[in-house]
Amino acid sequence: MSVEDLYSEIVLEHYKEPHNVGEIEYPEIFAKGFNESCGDDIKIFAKVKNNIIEDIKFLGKGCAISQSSASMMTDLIKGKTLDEVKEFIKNFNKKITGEEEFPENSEEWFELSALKGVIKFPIRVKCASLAWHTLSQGIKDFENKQKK
Amino acid sequence: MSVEDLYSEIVLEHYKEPHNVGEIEYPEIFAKGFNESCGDDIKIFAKVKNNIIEDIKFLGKGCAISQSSASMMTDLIKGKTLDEVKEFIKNFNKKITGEEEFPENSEEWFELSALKGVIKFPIRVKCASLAWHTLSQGIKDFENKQKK
Amino acid sequence: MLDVAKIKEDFPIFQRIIKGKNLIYLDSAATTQKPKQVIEAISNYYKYNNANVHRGAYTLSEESTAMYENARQIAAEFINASSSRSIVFTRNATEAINLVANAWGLEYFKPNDEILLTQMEHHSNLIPWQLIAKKTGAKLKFIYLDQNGKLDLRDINDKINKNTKFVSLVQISNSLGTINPVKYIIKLAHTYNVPIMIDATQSVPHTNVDVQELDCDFLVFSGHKMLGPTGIGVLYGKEDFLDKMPPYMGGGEMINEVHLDWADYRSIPWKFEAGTPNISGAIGLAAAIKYINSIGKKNIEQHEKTLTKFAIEELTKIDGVEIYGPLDDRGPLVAFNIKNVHPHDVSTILDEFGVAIRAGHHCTQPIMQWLNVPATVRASFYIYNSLDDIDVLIRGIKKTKEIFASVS
Amino acid sequence: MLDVAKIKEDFPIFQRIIKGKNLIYLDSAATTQKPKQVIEAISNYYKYNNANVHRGAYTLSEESTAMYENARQIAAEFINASSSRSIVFTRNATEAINLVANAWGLEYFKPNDEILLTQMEHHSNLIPWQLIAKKTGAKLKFIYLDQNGKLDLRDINDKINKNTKFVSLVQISNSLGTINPVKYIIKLAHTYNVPIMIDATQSVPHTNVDVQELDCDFLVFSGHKMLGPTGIGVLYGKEDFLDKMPPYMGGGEMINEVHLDWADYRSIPWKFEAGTPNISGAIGLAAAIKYINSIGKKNIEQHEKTLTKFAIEELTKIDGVEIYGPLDDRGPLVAFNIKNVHPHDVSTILDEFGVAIRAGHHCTQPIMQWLNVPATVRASFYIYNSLDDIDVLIRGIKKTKEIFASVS
Ligand SMILES: Cc1ncc(COP(=O)(O)O)c(C=O)c1O
Ligand SMILES: Cc1ncc(COP(=O)(O)O)c(C=O)c1O
Repeated sequence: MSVEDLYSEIVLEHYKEPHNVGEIEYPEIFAKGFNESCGDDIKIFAKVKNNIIEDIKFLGKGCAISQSSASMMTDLIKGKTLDEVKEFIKNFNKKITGEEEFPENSEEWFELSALKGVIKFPIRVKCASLAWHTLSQGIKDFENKQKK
Repeated sequence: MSVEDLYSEIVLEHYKEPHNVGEIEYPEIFAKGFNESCGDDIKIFAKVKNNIIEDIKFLGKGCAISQSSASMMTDLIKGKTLDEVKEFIKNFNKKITGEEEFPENSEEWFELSALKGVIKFPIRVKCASLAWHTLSQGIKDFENKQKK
Repeated sequence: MLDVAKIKEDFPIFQRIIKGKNLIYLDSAATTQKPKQVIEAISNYYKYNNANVHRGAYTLSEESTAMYENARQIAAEFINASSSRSIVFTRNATEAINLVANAWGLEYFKPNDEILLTQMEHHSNLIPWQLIAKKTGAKLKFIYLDQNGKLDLRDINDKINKNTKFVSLVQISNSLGTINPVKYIIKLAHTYNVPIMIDATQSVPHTNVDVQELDCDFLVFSGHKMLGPTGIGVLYGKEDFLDKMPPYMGGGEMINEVHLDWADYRSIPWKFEAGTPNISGAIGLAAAIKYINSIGKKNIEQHEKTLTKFAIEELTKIDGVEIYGPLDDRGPLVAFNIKNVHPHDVSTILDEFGVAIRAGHHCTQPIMQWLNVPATVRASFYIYNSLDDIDVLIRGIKKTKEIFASVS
Repeated sequence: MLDVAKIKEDFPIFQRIIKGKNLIYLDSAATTQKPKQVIEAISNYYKYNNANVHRGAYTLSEESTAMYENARQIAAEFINASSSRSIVFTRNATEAINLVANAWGLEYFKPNDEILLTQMEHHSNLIPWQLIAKKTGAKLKFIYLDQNGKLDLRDINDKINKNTKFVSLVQISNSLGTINPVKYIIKLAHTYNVPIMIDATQSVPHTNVDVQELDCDFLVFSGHKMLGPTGIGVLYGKEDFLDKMPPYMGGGEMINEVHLDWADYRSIPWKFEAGTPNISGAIGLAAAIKYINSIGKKNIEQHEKTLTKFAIEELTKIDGVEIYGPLDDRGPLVAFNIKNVHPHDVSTILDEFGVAIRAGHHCTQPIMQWLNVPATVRASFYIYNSLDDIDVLIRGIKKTKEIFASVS
């Protein structure tokens, strides 16, 4: 695994033109994330209806890994239920930390597998997970509010 | 030079029954000394007339070295002029730090030579010099006051 | 007892010859000696992994950060803290106490609030409170000692009340050896809703300390008194207590976002670690903890009990030796005086026997005032001491008495 | 130029292989590597002389006290302080600044007094003043930068006035490399009778600093950035300034006489050193100073000038590389960015070349805001760097551009 694999074509494409960048007014879900170890930050906005994420956008500045990861994540979870998203985040965390293998031949994971290279660069795992952790926090806050 | 030489008979005699212990009311010279490295302290009182130390006393608590040194010092300087005392202090400092030899066959230095052992115990030099440094400071203060 | 000969092999300093004699080190309460495992952990860090921690994206920096944060985890486990977020690295126990006195005290003390200490505190758990009392108008109260050198438990009940806003006390006195009933006092403080800090500087190296079982709000200790290097200490604080405190020092490493006119601080514990930390110090401390764990706290305690008991027995046999502090149930140290001999002179004579022993007030002048002595001699023990060491100590004391025979 | 190959032999870490490559260390502004002379000074202290300092009357304690105080003397001579009484050992430069901000500031600042800093201060010379300003009601003022990253000298004259009660500024910026005209500013401050502190953390390791010639009132630096260990820093203060300050922390070692309700403090510098100091840290720092002296400050400065000039020349040749800070007359570091590539990614790719380089805000976020970038890559040099190191850096940068070619 070399540094070229870390910066695969897919990663760089998402970094160059990240998808779903922007703000959503009156979002049901809003969360801010911050990577203490490098200073990257991110804001995530999502519209939720009937427990389904109807739309999601993010604003952030940071490295190729964190930006492409956020771009791919927002692509993939649109239209999923909150429970599905929580499960998905859990799965992603297992893959990115090397605890589980990235699935082969899965359409859903095809693009995300481009982040596989990160496993060999442990200090960059935090970059890849930033958006995911932040979304996870946002969902938690949303669900807590619902309960009240 | 062994530790027995450090605690010679003369030193121990002075430690057991130090001379010139006490206070003098309305002393011309008064100074407090403190050994930061072991906590010993001393107060010196002296009567001065026509530039001669007519009487001197001290109060202090401390180790055998510091107490016997104070006892001998007060014995020896009584009756000396301030200039003589200053010279004497300077000489003592040179001997006790090993810079100069203790004079042999000198009546004045006979008892003081009992402190010779200290040279081999550098950390104890401060104990032996405490009274001398304190007196030196007291004389300085006295002379400064005279000038005004 | 521990296999002292084998343990000594780990400590290079015991190859030192002092005044022609083997070194006998009886000043572990001041600072302990260091095993080669600790010395090498420090050297190896500088030889192979040295880089500044946090915020570096290169290999060395990643390694040093992992080692530094791993040391925090090891320190947390050592006192059974529930999370490493509770562990702040400081220079020493003294700084840890100053940190709490300032960050907590300046924020929460008001005039006439009472800070409750004891008469047996080390200067490090007294002066910071004197300073903060002066700054805030709070008042110091003290739990006094009974004639055995133990805390007067009735006095505690008199002194703690609704004005009490903080309690801080030592677990094992470095001067008397007294073991305080901290668990009881912690419970009492909490019935009054008062935060309480334990100065565990003399207990953590020698006996099992479990912050969750104690339920103390803060606890401090020093690396150099437990086989670790100088320059590293630990402040343990319950997370919600640390969260409630503003930063103590400002600087690099402890911030998230900085503007010329405001800053946003990092989360605990980093909020309290301004500037480049003592990285090698933390790594050395972790190595020391591993070494202590490999010997086992139970074994250490048992070993030291035997030494202390023997020392007291032997000292008691010598005419003119006065022992201070409780005779039973005490920490691994014995303070004493020889009649008519100044402690400083005792120490000089013992040095001739290769015995390194402390003479002085041991940074507890109020105890000296209470004992009405200018100073004491203190023998303190650790894992590398044997009964033979105490034999030599006793011989030295007898010799001292001989030299000073004409004086008594 | 220095004989780098020979110097490298003294630094065990250069035997490290990183990702199959020889280590090229370009992060000395964060912390320097350590020569074996320093590592051994620390080990040897623990192996042969370890004991707590001050107040011990036995051989080891006498030795360690002498070594510790001798380190103070060596540090004093290194910056040409007139007396070692002017040298306070702290954990790092950050603590030294906090000490002055607190001990001086709490004593002397009143509401609306002005503290004058610059826009290019390290967080360590900014946050402590933000904190003290909040506590005292004093206000912070900043000297701004001109478009070249130098201090705007007209702005100084506007900002210093009769309300100014303290000036503190960096001598060499760790982020831009700017060398500030501190001597001029010190003189100016003194015409207004204002005390002034110099953050010499990035200058003392590289260039001759003479506190008597500068006539600054305070000056700080860190051991770990000049071949020394972590956990030790230096505060220099003119004796009468230190005398006028109350203690910062309280505890053992810094007192003369202690009662439960009052205490009498030791004289400077010990008044400011509470608790057991970082003894091995001071001894390691002394060894580092000796090593630097053996190479010679003049030679170091010359060597680094050549490296810096070469690095700037080579970086300038690469399309899309932007260099920050003044191009001439700068400290031994170069901060830059590659267009469209985040510094963090640059650092990861360079690590594959064995190059340890920092990406981030370098604890100077206000400078990042001024440059309008989130972060920069910074190459910083010291005596063990050669022109070859810069060649590898340049190759790594070119490779980075290749990998990110599709992005630009
Ligand atoms: C200019 C400057 N000042 C202060 C500091 C703080 O040094 P330390 O982290 O050793 O306290 C640094 C180091 O990062 C620096 O470069
Ligand atoms: C009970 C107690 N508390 C605090 C301290 C202070 O420790 P340090 O000097 O390492 O800060 C000591 C050590 O002398 C001690 O024995």
